Amino acid sequence: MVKRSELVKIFASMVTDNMLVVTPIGATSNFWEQTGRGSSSLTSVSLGMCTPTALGLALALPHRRVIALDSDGNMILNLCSLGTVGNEKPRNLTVIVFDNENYLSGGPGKGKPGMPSATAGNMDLEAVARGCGITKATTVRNEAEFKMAVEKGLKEDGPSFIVAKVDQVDLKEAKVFREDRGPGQDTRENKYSFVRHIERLENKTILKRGVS
Amino acid sequence: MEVGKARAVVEGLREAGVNFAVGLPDSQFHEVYELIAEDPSFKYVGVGNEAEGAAVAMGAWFGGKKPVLLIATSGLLVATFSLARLHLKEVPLLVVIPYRGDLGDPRWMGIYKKLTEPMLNAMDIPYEVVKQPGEIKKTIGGCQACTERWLKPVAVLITGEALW
Amino acid sequence: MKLQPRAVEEVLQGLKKAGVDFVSLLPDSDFSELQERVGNDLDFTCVPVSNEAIGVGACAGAWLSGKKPALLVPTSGLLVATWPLTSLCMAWGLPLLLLIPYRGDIGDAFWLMGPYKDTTEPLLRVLHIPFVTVAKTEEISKAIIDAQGSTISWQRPVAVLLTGETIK
Amino acid sequence: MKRFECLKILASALDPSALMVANVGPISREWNALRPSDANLLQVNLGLCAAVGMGLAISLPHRQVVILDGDGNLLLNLASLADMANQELKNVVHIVLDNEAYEGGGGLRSATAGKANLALIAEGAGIKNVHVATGLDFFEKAAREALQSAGHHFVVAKVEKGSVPELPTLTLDGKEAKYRFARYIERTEGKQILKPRYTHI
Repeated sequence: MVKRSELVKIFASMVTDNMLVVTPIGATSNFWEQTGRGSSSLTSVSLGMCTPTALGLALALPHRRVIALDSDGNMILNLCSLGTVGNEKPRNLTVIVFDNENYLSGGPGKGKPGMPSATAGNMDLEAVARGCGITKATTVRNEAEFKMAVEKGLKEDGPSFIVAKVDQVDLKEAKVFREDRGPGQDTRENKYSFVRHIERLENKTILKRGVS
Repeated sequence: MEVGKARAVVEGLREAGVNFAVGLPDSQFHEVYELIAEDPSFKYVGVGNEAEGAAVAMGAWFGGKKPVLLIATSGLLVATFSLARLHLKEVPLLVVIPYRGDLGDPRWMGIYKKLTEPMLNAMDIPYEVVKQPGEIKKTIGGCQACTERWLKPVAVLITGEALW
Repeated sequence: MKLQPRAVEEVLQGLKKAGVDFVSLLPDSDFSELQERVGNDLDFTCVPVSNEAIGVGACAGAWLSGKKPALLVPTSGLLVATWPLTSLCMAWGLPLLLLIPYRGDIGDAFWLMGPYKDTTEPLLRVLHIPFVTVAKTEEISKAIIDAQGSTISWQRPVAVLLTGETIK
Repeated sequence: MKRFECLKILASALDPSALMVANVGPISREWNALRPSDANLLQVNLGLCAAVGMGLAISLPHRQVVILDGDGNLLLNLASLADMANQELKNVVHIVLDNEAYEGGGGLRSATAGKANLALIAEGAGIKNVHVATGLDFFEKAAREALQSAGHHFVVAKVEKGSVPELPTLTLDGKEAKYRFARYIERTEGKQILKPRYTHI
């Protein structure tokens, strides 16, 4: 099985600066920030809110590619968001779910997987997505498949849904990351930098001016 | 809700610049949803869960839209976590709620009287309670202006004569 | 009433362990020994002020410069600092460790301090300033370290109220 | 003497790395129009400008700190002058643009329109380098001198009421301004101010 940190690196090499990336709370955000693109992305979006937030962005900016780097635990908490994605069918939305089949594998001080999530049992996220009307749904299990699926997902009209099965544990990298990464942004600073990034890309005003 | 009052809600939203509506239908706001769905000045997104709705609205705000979240009084309890996180990020969001359980409600829905306003207070979400139909538009406009400037969710609770 | 000698030691140790290196204070009888010690200690930049509002402002500037500030503020002074706690700390989202000897708490017999029981805790709540009340000397140091960690990570002021056996 | 003209002189004389704390209202907008920079801490609320500047000056003794104050602003916390003087700061230029009015608050007279004399008060507080400028020439001389010599300088510039039309609006709220300023100090001082998200882990 492949490490999530490796897939995030591969993804980073494929995504361009004019695409918008949303990452959920957890190690995915840490890995993504490590690529240096944290401040132009919306990171550490709280549990269950990653894909729906990306959906809102995609609907508001239909000409711009939006990618959610979601994870199994996050996705399962707000599973109904797949139904909404399936009905809205945003052509510019790509949802990637890193499925490690457990909760909190990247947690501090733990060298073993957390409690299993539903995908460790009978749940098949790809099938759920198909059931929601997202026909471009696929599951990948290695780097080559991931690369191919992402390439397709970023090029073709969406919505597309990629489940990437990853190692149950990616603790080592997460831990190293916490020690190395220096000051990350808190959620408030991230809001300002992400909004300013979109304002520049889109040449529009989102934040009200301080004083008129 | 009488169509005239529902129209006031929708006009209030439109005049406040709101152009993106996220909602989970409930019986009291049925007419509002119908009007919004057929109104080209709104993009309407129906969701399956109010917490998801808050997240969709947040994404839309980042994309430059002016979103409103339309939810039932009960839905506030479902959206609590999501709204609290929105608050943490300090993202604006107008929340419009047909307020069940307030004094004058034809059915006794005590749990909502007990929880709704204390909950909004606990989450530090400012709100206005609208009881007169004539106040609907003005209040929605004022609350939208505040949510944009304060960068936090603001709620409008519609009840009394304004709702029934 | 005075902060007890052992409590003074605990506060000093707590401030140091919490990394506090900038202390602003308005001379106050309850705190006088602590203030003298802080003033003579090279680990702290000590900035006496004539009005608690100035202390909040000085701490704001210090934090923005990379210092870890604390404000030693009398119970009464919290009322004076309300304005900058709102217009600087709340509006800008700035951290600040507030250390308050809690006059007017149960056990304080001086009638003039009575009103502070009515104002101190409600005011902190209104200002959205989380606080911890410490009545045992051996808990002071940990409370200060915890409060300092929280004020930095929450980016809002956090207060430590000293009461019970710590102040007699 | 017009305030904007004073600020133009100041902007041309000021080192780009000087930290600027400016009071809420038209002063901040005018300064922002002349020197937009992350080294500005603008819109500091009533009575708090000098105190924030003092905190910066004490903590960064090798950086020049300029405080752009107003008369009403300073009057609210006059004791700041005494507290600052006792710090014997070497890196502060405190400029009060005294229009003798609460301009942001509707234009009513302030105490300096009557008997209060800020320069005398500053001297009484123990500040040694005090100047009063009523004309642009003298202001320029005083400002340049103050900026070029170490010390704690206090310059009162007597200015007319009224601002400049069509100034660019200020785009930052307090929280965004905080991040910008703190990141600027981090970059220029090579130190860490904002913590990583998981401080407790």
